[in-house]
Amino acid sequence: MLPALANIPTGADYAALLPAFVVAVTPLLILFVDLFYRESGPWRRVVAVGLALVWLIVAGALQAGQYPHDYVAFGGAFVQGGFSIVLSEIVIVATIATLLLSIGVGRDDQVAGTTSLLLWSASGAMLMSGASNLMTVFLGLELLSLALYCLCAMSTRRTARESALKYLILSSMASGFLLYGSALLFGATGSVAFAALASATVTPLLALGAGLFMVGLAFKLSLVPFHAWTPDVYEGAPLPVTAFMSIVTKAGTLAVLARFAYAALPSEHRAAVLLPLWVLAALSMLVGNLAALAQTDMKRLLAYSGIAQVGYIVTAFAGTSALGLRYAILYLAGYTFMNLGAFAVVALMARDGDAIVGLPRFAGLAARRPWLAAAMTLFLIGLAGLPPTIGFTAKILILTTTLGAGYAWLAGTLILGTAISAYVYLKIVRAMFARVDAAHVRDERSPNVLPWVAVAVCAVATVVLGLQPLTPSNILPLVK
Amino acid sequence: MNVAPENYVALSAVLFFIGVVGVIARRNPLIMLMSIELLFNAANLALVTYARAWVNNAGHIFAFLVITVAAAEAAIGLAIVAVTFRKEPFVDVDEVSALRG
Amino acid sequence: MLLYLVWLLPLVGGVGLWAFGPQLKSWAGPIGSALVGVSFIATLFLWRDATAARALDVPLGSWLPGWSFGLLLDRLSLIWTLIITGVGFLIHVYSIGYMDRDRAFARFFAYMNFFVFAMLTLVLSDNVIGLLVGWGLVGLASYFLIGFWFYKPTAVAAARKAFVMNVVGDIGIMFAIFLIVAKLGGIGYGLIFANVGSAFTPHELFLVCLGLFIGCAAKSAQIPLHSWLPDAMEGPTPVSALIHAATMVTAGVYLVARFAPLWSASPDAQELVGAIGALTAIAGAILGCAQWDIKRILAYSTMSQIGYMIMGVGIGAYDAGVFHFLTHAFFKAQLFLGAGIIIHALADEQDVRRMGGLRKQMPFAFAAMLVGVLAISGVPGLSGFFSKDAVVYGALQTGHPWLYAVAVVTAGITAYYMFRLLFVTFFGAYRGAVDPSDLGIRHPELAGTAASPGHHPEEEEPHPHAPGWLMSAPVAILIVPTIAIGWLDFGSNSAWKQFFAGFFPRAADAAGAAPISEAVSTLLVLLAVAIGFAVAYARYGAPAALRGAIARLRTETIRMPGVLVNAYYFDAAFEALLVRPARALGGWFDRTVDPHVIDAGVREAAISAQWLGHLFRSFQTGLVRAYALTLAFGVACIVAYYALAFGGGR
Amino acid sequence: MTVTALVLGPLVIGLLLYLVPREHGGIARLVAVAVGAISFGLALYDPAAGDASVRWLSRPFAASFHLGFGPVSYWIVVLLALATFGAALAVTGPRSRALAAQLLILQGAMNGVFLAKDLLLFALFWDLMLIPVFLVLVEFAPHGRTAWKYLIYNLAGGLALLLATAAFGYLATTTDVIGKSLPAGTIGSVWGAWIFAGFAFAFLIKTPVFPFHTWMPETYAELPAPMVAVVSAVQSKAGLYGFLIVGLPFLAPEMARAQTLMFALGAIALIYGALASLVERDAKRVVAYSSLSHLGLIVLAVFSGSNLAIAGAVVYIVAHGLFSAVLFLALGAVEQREETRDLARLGGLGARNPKLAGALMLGALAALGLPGLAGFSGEILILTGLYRAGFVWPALVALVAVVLASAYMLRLFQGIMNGPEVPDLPERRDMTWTEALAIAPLVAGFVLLGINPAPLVARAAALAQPAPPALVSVRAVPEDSHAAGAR
Repeated sequence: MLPALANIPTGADYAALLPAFVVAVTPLLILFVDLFYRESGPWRRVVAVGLALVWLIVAGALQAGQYPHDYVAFGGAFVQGGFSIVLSEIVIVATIATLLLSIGVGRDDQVAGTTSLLLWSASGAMLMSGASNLMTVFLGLELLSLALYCLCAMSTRRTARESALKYLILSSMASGFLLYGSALLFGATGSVAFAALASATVTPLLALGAGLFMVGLAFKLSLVPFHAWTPDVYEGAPLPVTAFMSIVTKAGTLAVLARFAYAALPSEHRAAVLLPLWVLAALSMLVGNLAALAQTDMKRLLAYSGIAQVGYIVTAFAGTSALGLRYAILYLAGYTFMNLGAFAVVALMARDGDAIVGLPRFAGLAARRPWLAAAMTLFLIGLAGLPPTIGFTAKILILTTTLGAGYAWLAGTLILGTAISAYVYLKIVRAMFARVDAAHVRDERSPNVLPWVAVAVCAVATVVLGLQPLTPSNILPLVK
Repeated sequence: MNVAPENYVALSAVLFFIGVVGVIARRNPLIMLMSIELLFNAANLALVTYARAWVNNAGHIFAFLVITVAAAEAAIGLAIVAVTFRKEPFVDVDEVSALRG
Repeated sequence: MLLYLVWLLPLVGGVGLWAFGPQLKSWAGPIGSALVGVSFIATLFLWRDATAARALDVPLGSWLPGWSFGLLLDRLSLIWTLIITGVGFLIHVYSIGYMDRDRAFARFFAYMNFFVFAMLTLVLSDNVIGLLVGWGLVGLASYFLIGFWFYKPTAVAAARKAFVMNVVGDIGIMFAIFLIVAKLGGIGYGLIFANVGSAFTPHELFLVCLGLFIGCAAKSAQIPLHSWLPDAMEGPTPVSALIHAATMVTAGVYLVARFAPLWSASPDAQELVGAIGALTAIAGAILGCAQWDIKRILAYSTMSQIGYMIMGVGIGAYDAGVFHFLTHAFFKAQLFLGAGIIIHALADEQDVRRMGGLRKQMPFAFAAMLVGVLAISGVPGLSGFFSKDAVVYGALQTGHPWLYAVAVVTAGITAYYMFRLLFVTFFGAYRGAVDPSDLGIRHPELAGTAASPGHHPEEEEPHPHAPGWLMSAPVAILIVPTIAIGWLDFGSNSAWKQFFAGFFPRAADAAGAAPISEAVSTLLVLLAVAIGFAVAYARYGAPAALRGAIARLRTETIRMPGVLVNAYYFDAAFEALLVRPARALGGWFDRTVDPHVIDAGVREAAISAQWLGHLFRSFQTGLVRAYALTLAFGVACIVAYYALAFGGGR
Repeated sequence: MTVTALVLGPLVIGLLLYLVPREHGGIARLVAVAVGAISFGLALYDPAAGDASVRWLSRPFAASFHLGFGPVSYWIVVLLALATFGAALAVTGPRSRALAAQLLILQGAMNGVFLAKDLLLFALFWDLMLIPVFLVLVEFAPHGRTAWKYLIYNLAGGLALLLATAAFGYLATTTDVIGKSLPAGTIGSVWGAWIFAGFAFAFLIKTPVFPFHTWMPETYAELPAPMVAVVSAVQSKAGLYGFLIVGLPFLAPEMARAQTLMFALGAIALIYGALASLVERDAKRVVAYSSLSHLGLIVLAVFSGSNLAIAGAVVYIVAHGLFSAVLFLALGAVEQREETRDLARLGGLGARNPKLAGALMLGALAALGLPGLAGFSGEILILTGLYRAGFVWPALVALVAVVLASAYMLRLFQGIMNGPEVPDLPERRDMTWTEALAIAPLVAGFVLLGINPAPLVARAAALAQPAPPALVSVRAVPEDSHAAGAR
C-alpha cells in the first residue's frame, strides 16, 4: 500500500502552480522558435524577448487572478495565497524590468538562451515563494541558483566568468548548509513539512538544523557575514543580471524565511531560535552601509546597499508580528522599484547597457541629462529613506513594529544605518548636481530607450507607493 | 547486522565537515566542486538515515531530488570552470581575484 | 485728537523727509521746523486740559489684558513737551542755517523730527512699555545724529558707544518692568502708583528704582555710564544742543520725577540717586576744567548740571530738579547754539586753544555765550541762579549736608570752567594761525577738532564771520528765557511751586530740618561762584594772562594730569574689563570651540565611518576561499550560539 | 482646499519650473514671485480655512494626510509666503531657474511642516525640507563640505524625529494628534523620556541650539541670499514650533523634567551666539550667530511654561523670521555688489547706497530689539514672562544678550555702511526697485508687529491655554498671583 497514492495531484494542485508553470514552460517555446533561425539578427532577439514578455504578463495576470484565494497544493508542499502572491508578482515585475534592461546586451543568437535561463530562474523564485516544505524550498532554490550561475557568465568580460565561478562555489556551499540543515530538521521531526516543525519540541538537533537552514537563506539574502559573494558577483555579472539578482533572489528567499520564521517554529522558542537572525540583520545594516561608503563602482555600491536594505527588511520580522511581515514585503516592493530604477539609470549610462559605471561618471549629470539625474535622485533618496518615497513610509512602519515588538536596539541600529546610508546615496546626488568641469567626464548613452520605461514606471511607483493610503486590505494579507 | 542510526549521522557529519574543509582549503576548483558534492552527499546520507529511522519515505524522495540537482550542479559547475580556466595553464581559484574591494 | 497731532506730526516729518528728502531739497529744513512748531503751538492749546484736575489720558490700544497703551499729558509731561517742541523748534530753525552746506540736509531734518517724535513718545506715554519704547527710540535718534557724518570713524564709534551704553540703560528699565509686571500684571502708571505701598516689599521697591535708575544713568550720563556723552559731541552742534543738552539727556530727570511715588517710598534709592547725582555733578565739573574742545567743555558741563538735577529729584526736591531742567534747557541750548555759531564761522574748528579774541569779530556770539555763562554759573538774577539755588538748598532741606557741600563746591568749579571757556575763546588775540604744536596740540586729528573732509564741498578758509539771521534769531530768542525764566520760582510761593503743588509726593522731612536759612545758603553758593570766577580771571582773563596766553596754554596742555585727560580712565576700564574679555571669548567660541571642539566630534565620527568602510573593503580580498572561510566562520558562530542556548538546557 | 494648495501648489510648481528652459531664469523667477504673492494672498484671504484630511495609514497607527491652520502655524505660513516672495524677487544670476524652483519646493515642504496636523506627515515634510536646501548647497556653495555638514546634522535630527514619531504612533495608536489632546497616561514616563529625547534632538538641531549649531553659520554663509533668507526666517522655526505643538501638549512632564538642561542650553546659546557674532568677520555668519542667540531666547521661553513667555515666543518667532530675512536679503544685495562679505574689507557703502543702508539698518534695528519694532515686542513679552514665572537668572542673562545684540548689530551695520568709503570695492549702485520690493513687505511686517503684536498674542493664548497641569506645576510663581515674591 503506497500512502502517496492517496493524494495524487489533482487539477486544483496544478492550478496553484500555474503561474510558475507558465514561466517555466515559456523558455521551451522560446528555444523551439529560436531553432528556426539560421543566422543572427535582431529579429531573433525581438521574438525571444517578446515571447518572454507576453508570457510573463500572462503569468502575472494569472497570479493576480489567484489573489483572493488560498491554495494548499501537493499535500502542503506548495502553498499559494496572500503574501506569496505578492512576492511572485514582484518576481515577475523584476523579470520584466530585467528584460527591458537587457535589450541591448549580449549577442543576438544568445538571447534566446539567456532569456530562457532568466525565466527558469524566475520560476525557481516563484516556486520558492510558495514553498512550504523543505524539499520544495531546496528545489526552488536550486532552480533559481543554477540558472543564475549560467547567467552570470553570459558576458565576454573576464570578470563575468569570475563572478560566475565565485557564485557557483559559494552558493553551492551555502546550499549545502541549507540542505544539511534540512536533513537535520527532518531528522528532528520526521517530516519535511513546515507545518510539522511548528509543533515539534525543540531539541538541539532541531535548533542546529534550523540554524543551518537559516544560514542557507541568509546567504541568499546576503546578510552579513554571509554577504562576501555579493559585491563581487554583482560587479562581475552583466548589469541586467545583477538587477535581476538583487530583487528576485531576495523575493524568493524572503518568502521562505517568512514561512520558516512565522509558521515553522514552535512559538515558545521562536524568539530564541531567531535571535541570530536579528543580529545578522543589525550587522548587515551597519556593515553594508559602512562598506558602501568606500565604493566607487555603482554596481558594487548598490550591492552593499542591497546588503543593508535586506537588513532593514529582516528587521521588520523582529518579534514576528503579522504587521512586520506586511511591512517587510511592502519594503521589498518599494525596494524593487527604487533599486530597479537605479539599475535602469545605470543601464542608460552605458553604451551597451553593460559597462562598469564608476561614480565619477555621475559628475555633473544634472546639467547634461536632467531627467536622468532627477529620476536617479528620486531613487537614491528613496533608498536613503527620505520622503516622499516608499523608502520613507516603509521605514517608519518597520520602525514602529520593531519598537512595538520590543526590539528598540534593532530600531536604533536601523536609524544608525540609515544615517550612514544617507551619505552613501547623497554622495551620488551631490556629484550629479555639483558644478563640475564636465569636459573629462565620459558621457555614454545607451541607444536603447526601453530602460526609460523602467525608469518611469519605477519613479512613479516609488512615489505613489509611498503616499498611497495603506489599509489592511490593500497593504497585504497575512501569512499562511 | 544492524548499525545504529547515530553512526550514520555521525558519518554524514564527518563527511560534511570534510566537504567544508575541502572547499576552504583546496585551490583547485575541480576539487572544490567535488567537496561540494561531498556536502550534498553527506546530507543525502543523513536524509536516508532519518528516513529509515522515522519510517518516512520523504527522506528518500528528498535524497533522489538532491542527487538530481547535484548532477545538474556538477554539469554547470564544470562548464563554468572550463570557461573560466580555458586559457590558463594551471587551474587555481586564487588566480581569479580581479573582483575585490 | 490734538494730542495725536502733537505726537505724530514730527513722525510724519521724520518719515516724510527721510523718504522724500532728495525731492524736497532745501524745503526739508523749513518743513521740518514748521512741523515741530505746529506741534508746539498745539501743545499750548492743550495747556488747560493738561493742568486740569484729571490730566489728559488718551488710550491707544492694547497687547494683552493689562498691557494697554495710551498718551498722558499731565503737568510734568506738559513741561517736557513744551521744552521739546519749543526749544526743538528754535534749534530746527537754527539748523537750517547751520546745516546749509551739508549734502544730507534733508536727512538731518528727518532725524531731528524723528527725535522729537521719539522724545514725545517717551514723555507722553502713560505706561512703562511706552516709556521704554520712547527711551529706545530717542537712543536711536541720538545714534543717528551722533553718527550723522558717518564717513568719520570717530563719529561712527561715538554713535555706537552712545547706543550701546544707552541699551545698558534700557535693560535697567526692562528689569524694572519685569518686577512691575511680575507684581502687578500691568504696565500703566496709574496701576503702578496706586499699588506702590501694597504690592512691593521695600527690597523690591529698591530693585525697581535701581533698574529705573540704571536707565537714567545711561540716558542722563550719570557715573558710571557717562562716558558716551563727551564723545557724542561728534554730532552736528544743533544736535548737541537739542539732544545732548536740552532734552534727551534730561530724560533721566523726567524718569525720576515721573516715578516720584516709587522713589519717595524707597529712601535707599533716594540716597543712591542723590549721591550719584552729586558725584556726577562734581566729577563732570572737574573734567570740564581740563577740556579744550569747546563742545566737550559744554558736554561735561551738561553732565555736571544733570548731576544737579538728578540729585535734586533723587533726594525728593522734585520741583527744584525739574525747574533746573527747565532753565538748563534754555541756557545750555543757548550756549551750544552760541558755540555753534563760532564753530560754523571757523569752519568746524572746535579747539578753544585755536580761538581767542573772537569777542571783536563775533560780538553776537560773545553776547550769547556771555549770557549763557552767567546763567549757568548762577549769577544772581539769571535763570540758573534760581534753579541751582533751589536744588542746592533742597539738599540741605531734605537732610543731606554732604550732598549740599558737594553741590556748593561744584557751583564754584562750574563758574571757574565756564569763565575759563569764555576768556580763552573771546579774549586776547586770535590764535587760529598759530602752529598747533606751539599750543601743545600733538595730534590735532585725534583731538576731535579736525575739520571733517568732504563734509563741505567747497574748501574755505576759516574766517570769523557773523551768522545769518536763521542762526542768530533762535539764539536771540533764547536769551530772553535764559535771563528771565528763573523768576518763575522766586519766592516761597512762586508760580512754579503752585504749578506743581500737590503733584509730587512731599519730601519726608521738609523745611525746618535745614540748619541754615535759604539766604545764608545762597550767599555761600555765591561765594563759591565768586571764587571760581576769580581764579578763572586770574588764570585766563587778566591782561597779564592774556599776553602770555600761547605759552600758558602750551604748558597747561602738556602738564594736564592723565587722570583728567583720560576722564578718570572709565573708558579704559570698560575696555579692559568688558570689551576685551567679551571679544576674546567670542573669538575663542568662533575660532576654536566651533571648529575644533564641537565639529571635531562630528568630523571624527565621519572619518571613523569612512575608515571602517575602507576596512571592510580590505576584508573583501576577492579570494573565493577566503569568502568560504567567512561563511564557515559565520556558521560556527551560529552553531555555537545554538549549542549554548539549547544544548545545556535539555 | 486652501491649505492643500499652500502645500502642493509650491511643490508642484517648483518641480514644473524645471521644464522652463535653463536660459529663461527670469520666467522661473517671476513664477516664484507670483507663487509667493499668491500664497500670501491666499493665507490672508482665507484665515479660517478648514482642514483637509485624507486617510493614509490605519495600522500600526492611524495617520492621515491632514493639513490645517493652527494657532501658530497660520502666522508662520504668512511669514513664509512673504519671505518666499522677497527671496524670489532677489533671485538673480545664471542659475536662477534652479534657485527659484528649489525655493518653491522648500516653501511647499515647509508649509507642509507647519500645516501638518499629523505627526507622521510632519515628519515627512520635516525630512523633505532637507532636500532642497541640500541641493542648493551642492549647486551653489563654494565648499563641498558645507552641504555635508548641513546634511549630517539635520538628517541625524530627522532620523531621531522619525524614531520618536514611530514610538509615539505605536503608543498613541494615532499620529493625527496635532492640535488635539491625548488621554492622560497614553505615553508613559519610560517611553516618554525616550520619545522626548528623540523629538528634542531633532528640534534642537534644526533650531539650532548650542551645541548642535555648528552647521548653521557655514550653511547660512554659503547658501545664496534668497535661500538663506527663507531658511533662517522659517526653517529655523520648525524646531521651536515642534516644541510648541508636540512638546507642550503631549510631553509636558518630560518638558518639565528637561527644563533645567534646556534652560542651560538656551542660555549658553544666547550668550555664545552673541559673543561669537561680536568678533566674526563674515557678515552672513554674524547674522547666523545672532540667530543662534535669538533662538536661544525662544528656547528659554518655550520651556518656561509661562503663558506670557510663550505668547512672546510666538511673536518673536515671526519677528525673527521677518528681520532675519531682511538682513540676509540686504546682505545678499551687498555681496552681489561688492563680491565680499568680509567686514574688514567692506565699509562706507552708505554714502552711495542710502536705500540699501536704510534696509540693512532697519533689519539690524529690529534684530537688536529696538523698542517699537517686532523684535522688541517678542523680547519684552518673553523676558517679562520668564521673570514672572520665577526665572530671574535666565531673564538677567537674556538682558546681557540684549546689550550684546546692540553691539554686534551696530558693528555689522557700521562695518558695511559707515566709515570712509573703501576705494577698491567694485560696483556701486543703490538698491533696485525689485530689491526694495523684496524687502519692503518684510519691513512693513516687523513694524506693524512691533506696534501691535496683539493678533499673534491672541492666537498664542489659544495655544498655551490647555497647558496640562504637569507643566503648570513647574512654574515657580503662579502667573496671576500678585503676592508671590520674585526670587
